[in-house]
Amino acid sequence: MRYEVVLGERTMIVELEALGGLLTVDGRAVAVDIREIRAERAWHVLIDGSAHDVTVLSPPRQDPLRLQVGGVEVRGRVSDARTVSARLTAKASGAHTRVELRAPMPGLLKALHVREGDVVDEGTGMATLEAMKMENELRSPARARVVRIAVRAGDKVEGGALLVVLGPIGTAVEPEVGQE
Amino acid sequence: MRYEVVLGERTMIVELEALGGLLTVDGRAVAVDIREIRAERAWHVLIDGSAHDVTVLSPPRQDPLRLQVGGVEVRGRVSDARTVSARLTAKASGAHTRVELRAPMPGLLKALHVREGDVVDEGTGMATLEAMKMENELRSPARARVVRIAVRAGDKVEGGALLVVLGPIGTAVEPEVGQE
Amino acid sequence: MRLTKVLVANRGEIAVRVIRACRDVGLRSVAVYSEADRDALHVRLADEAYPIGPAPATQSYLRGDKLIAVARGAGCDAVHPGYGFLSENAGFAEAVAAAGLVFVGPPAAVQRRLGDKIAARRLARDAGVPVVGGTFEPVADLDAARGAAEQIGYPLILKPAGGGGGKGMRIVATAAGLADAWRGATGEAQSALGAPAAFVVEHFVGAARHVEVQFVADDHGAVVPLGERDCSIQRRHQKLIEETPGPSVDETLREGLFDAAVRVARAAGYRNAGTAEFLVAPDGSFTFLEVNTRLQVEHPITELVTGIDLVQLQLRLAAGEPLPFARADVRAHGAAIECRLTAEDPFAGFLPAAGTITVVREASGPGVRLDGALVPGMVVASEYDPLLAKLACWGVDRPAALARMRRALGEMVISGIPTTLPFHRATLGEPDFVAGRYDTGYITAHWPRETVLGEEAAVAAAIVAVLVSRSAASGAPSTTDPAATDPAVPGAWARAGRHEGLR
Amino acid sequence: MRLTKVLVANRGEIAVRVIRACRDVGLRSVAVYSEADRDALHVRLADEAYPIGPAPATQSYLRGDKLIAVARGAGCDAVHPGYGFLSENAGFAEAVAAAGLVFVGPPAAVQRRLGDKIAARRLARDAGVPVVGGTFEPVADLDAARGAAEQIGYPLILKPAGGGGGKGMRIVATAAGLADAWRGATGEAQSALGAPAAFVVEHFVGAARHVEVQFVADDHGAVVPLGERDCSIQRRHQKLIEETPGPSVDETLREGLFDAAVRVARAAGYRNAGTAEFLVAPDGSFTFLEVNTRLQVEHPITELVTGIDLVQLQLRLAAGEPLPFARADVRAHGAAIECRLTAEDPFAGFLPAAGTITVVREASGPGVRLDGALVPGMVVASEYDPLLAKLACWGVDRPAALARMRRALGEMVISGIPTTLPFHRATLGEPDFVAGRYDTGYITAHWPRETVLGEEAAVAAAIVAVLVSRSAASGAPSTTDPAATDPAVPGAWARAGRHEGLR
Repeated sequence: MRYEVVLGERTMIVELEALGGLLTVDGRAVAVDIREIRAERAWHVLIDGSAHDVTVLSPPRQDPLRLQVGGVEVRGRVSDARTVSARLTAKASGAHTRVELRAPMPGLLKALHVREGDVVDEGTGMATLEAMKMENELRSPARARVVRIAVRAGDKVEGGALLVVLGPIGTAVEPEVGQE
Repeated sequence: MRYEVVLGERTMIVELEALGGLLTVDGRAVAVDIREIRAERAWHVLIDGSAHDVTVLSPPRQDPLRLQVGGVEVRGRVSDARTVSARLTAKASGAHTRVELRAPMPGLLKALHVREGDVVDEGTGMATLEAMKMENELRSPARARVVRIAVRAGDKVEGGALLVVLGPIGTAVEPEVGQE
Repeated sequence: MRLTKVLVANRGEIAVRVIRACRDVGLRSVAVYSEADRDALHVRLADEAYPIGPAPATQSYLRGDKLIAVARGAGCDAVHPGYGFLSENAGFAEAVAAAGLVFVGPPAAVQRRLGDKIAARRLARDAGVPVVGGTFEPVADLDAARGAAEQIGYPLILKPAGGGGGKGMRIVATAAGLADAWRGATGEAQSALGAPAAFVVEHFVGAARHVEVQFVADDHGAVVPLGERDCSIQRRHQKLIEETPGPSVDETLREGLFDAAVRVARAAGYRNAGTAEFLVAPDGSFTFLEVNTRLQVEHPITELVTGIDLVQLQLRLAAGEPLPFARADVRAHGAAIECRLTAEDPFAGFLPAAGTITVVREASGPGVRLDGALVPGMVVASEYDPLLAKLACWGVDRPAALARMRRALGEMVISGIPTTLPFHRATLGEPDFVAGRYDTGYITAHWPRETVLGEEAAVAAAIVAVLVSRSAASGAPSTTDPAATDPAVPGAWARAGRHEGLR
Repeated sequence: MRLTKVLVANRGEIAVRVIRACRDVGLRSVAVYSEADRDALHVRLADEAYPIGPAPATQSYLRGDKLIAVARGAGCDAVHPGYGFLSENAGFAEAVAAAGLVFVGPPAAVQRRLGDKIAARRLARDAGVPVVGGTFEPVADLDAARGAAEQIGYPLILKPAGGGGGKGMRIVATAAGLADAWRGATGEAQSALGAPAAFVVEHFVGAARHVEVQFVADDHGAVVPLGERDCSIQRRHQKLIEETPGPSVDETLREGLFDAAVRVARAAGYRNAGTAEFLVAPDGSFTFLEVNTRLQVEHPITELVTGIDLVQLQLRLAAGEPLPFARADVRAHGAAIECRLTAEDPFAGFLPAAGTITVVREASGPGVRLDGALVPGMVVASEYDPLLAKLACWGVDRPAALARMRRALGEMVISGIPTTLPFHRATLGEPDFVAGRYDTGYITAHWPRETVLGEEAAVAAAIVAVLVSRSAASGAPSTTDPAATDPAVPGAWARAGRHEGLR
């Protein structure tokens, strides 16, 4: 699983491999020993012996996270594949406008579950993208019409590649070669 | 509900009335304002303005309780009608021997649910004793035979009065006028 | 007279502080609480506690009648007002005395002499203490202000004679701004005080340090200065950091300030503990500002360097005891600094933050003193002052005290609501502050500062952020394998991400 | 030389104490941890942390080789041993030095000179310091013991020359008991030390006070005594309460003790911090016992009265710096007392108690210092010393320090396991202790004491006991109505049992 972490001014990519247990930060493998201290909502992180006491200051479910690390306070936001895609489509809520669903990361498009012209409900799974050895279901953010499908099952896609375009229920299907 | 509280060397009787909300300690009505401080497993008790911070030091379910009150540590044990009766019958576990169930407090025997000669399972309700305006179900501590019933429904009984005698399954019913 | 039981007419950390002093000298303490404060620490630590009304202070902690009724009902013989609320209300001091109770603080007459800025300025001037150039008569209209301004010169500051907390104050840079400033100041003062206010017009001293002198006075005529405190780290007249000795105060200046404080106190017929505030210009000259006729929030740093417990002393003085020391007996050892931990968000213009405190980890160890009322689970109510706790550190010298404060700030955790902790941590590492180069303009010039996170600390924070957001998303508590510690010699112990929680 | 990074070769509260001192002087700190201590506070507060093996100390904290490997691997230049574990192990000090690291404590040669009781007695005698009447040669068999006893007189005490912790010691009242005692002592010593032990035979001093002198010595020949501590409140040679100044120590005795400590330290060529222990008889005469060649658990009380940070000073002295003060510069202000909070059950013969600490409420406020490693949820392992925290209080005089300690003990909460808190609370209120009338027999004579609960406190406790047992029986969390506070004026606020939780 791949996460985008915004810490203060800085953005970092944290990848957790599902089975092998490999952890990388910005592409660098990190040897880490982590303990949760539940009574304090704190985590103690040892990185090659270097010790970091990280306390979560913000109440559960508050965004952004406020973290205290070695006496420094920093605000953080985490997006995973799903939330990145959700964020991209957030504006589509109610699908009054045209919304482009893009690949949140490079990967293999394992399956397409919809066809152009279909009307999908909020939460309908539209495509399965395999990335970082995880299958990520891309779901519709709202009731809408699939006005364009830009990929085929089996395609390898780059991060950011256009996958599906949604529009209001009454919209016509878009031509194959459009403004994209 | 009536409780016997042993605090250090001292025994106190605390009664909580079910509906009226009256609290008495050793027969004296106490005007009390209590707040639980959950994060510390502490209770703050105001009695006519006099303030007492009571912290439960012992882990949950440990007997005796260890309480810290105003900087003094004291050990406490609480018995209610049921646990007093359970304690009296604890030796009966498995009912290999004759066990006498006695009234844990004075009250009205509202109902009898068993007859002499019945075989009861562990937990079978045998009688309902009303005391301190609470109905207390007296249950069998083990699978056993009811070998004697010493009271009738509607009787007023004194604390300690014999109610029911249990014996091993194979025991005969005891004669009405026995060694009791 | 001998005291036996004290009503603590306050809440929060200062109520806790007073209760502790009562316990230390063998007095019983009686707390009061509003509906918002039934679970508060001051209620839990007192010997007795009584409710005084709904959460708004006007219906509880500011209700002198209720406080006095509780004091009498509970058999108290003294009332300690703490600071804030009714501590500088001469009417309350008078009512307490009229009820046959001892007021722990200066009597009403002294409070009146020093509570009005014009009266205090005159008193100081007549006592031979330098006062900022300005008016000694109430200024009631724009024409009078204009006349005064011509004599004083710009920049100047307009202050309501009877106000406090910065309300109705205006700094005026040039004559062109006077009329507008006058309208703004008088309007604000009227709405704050409920009546047209008389004003003081004073020369405005920029780039100055705020230095104050703690003094104590007994009923027998003795007045002793206990030390100065530099309180220049302020925003909108609210102090955030204080230290003693003042980094810019040399022996000559100190003696000058001490003498001035004693002269003002004597002229006012002062009793009990008080603080004379001064502005110190870059050239070392100083002018009198005002006297706070109560305990100050920053009193612990004076206690740390002198070994004198000011609240115990207040109680003894209120009982009529003479001062147990003379000026020459008081010696300051080392240096001390205090950081005010308040429920304010330093990243959002110090906006007060209400909410529930979820976790508290208190700093402790050598040289660290925490005066607080922090309890995990406590609700910080928006009705009251946001001060949560005062963290004070002592060291043999200023660098030692600052080092301990940095350590203590690093250990301290308050979760659930924003606090000023990040501001303090940043400031204690900021070169100008560390060098002692600061004045009342410090915060404006130096805050906000960028947060600097080391590379590995950033990696650790990023990983934790991911774990937290995963557990929040799944709704399940986060898990790491508690058995996953590899006991081995250095070099081999760290295996990458073999933790259950990372899968 | 200049130090930069220190290996803290210990755990728990003393490791935390050393880490704090490192932070205060700008040194990086490196913690080590056994498998039982991955979550411990000393690991969380250090800059770096490395595992050193399984929980048993013999496989972790006593493994000098691993500790030195970590120190070298992490780039440390010094090792602080704390107390206990390897702190008085001359072989470890030697190995540390051989590895090119600075040992923060006296060098191996000094430890050897003072570690053997016979060598130390000779050294003290030759330095002109009074020593308890007894042998100066190893006593190897019963005949020799009998001969020594005739010269010394009864009662006497047999002590293994190389032992510690009370193992193999026997008090002998009359000649009739000598043979039995000799067999018991030698047997016990053999099994504890693994080899036949040489013995010291000493006159036994009953009804004495245990008074010790803290001293510091630099590499340049200066030795300075910093003050005495009375540590007579002991059980089985384990101290529980210490205070300074000693309540029975007058200026003459103090100077005598100081001079004796300095003479012994000089004779041993002492470096760094050490403590000379003495027995003081009721007539004020004293005899030398031994020197502890390390920091003492009770060092905070000396820090509180002198303002000197002993661990910071240890680090500076280890780096070769000269003492920054002379004997005449050191002045004690006020009085200080320490209570050791240990995981032992005072109601069960001080039996060590392992378990999980569920709740911690730390005492704080004026005059209170807590040195601990307490974290809610922490597991107290049976493998290690039961010391959890040291609570130390300062006051202008002994009564003031005791009053603050009573207050602090009252505020302190440690839930989940038995601790010595009830013992301390009882002792701080016991008339003989309060009067300063105590010797090493105090605990035997005064403990256990009956717990006295006021009438209303008992009522409050009984009600809470019922509520707790109800909620335990129902399995549901206990509830009281959080809205059930009645805001009213005194006299009317208390309505009987209208709380949801009481139904």
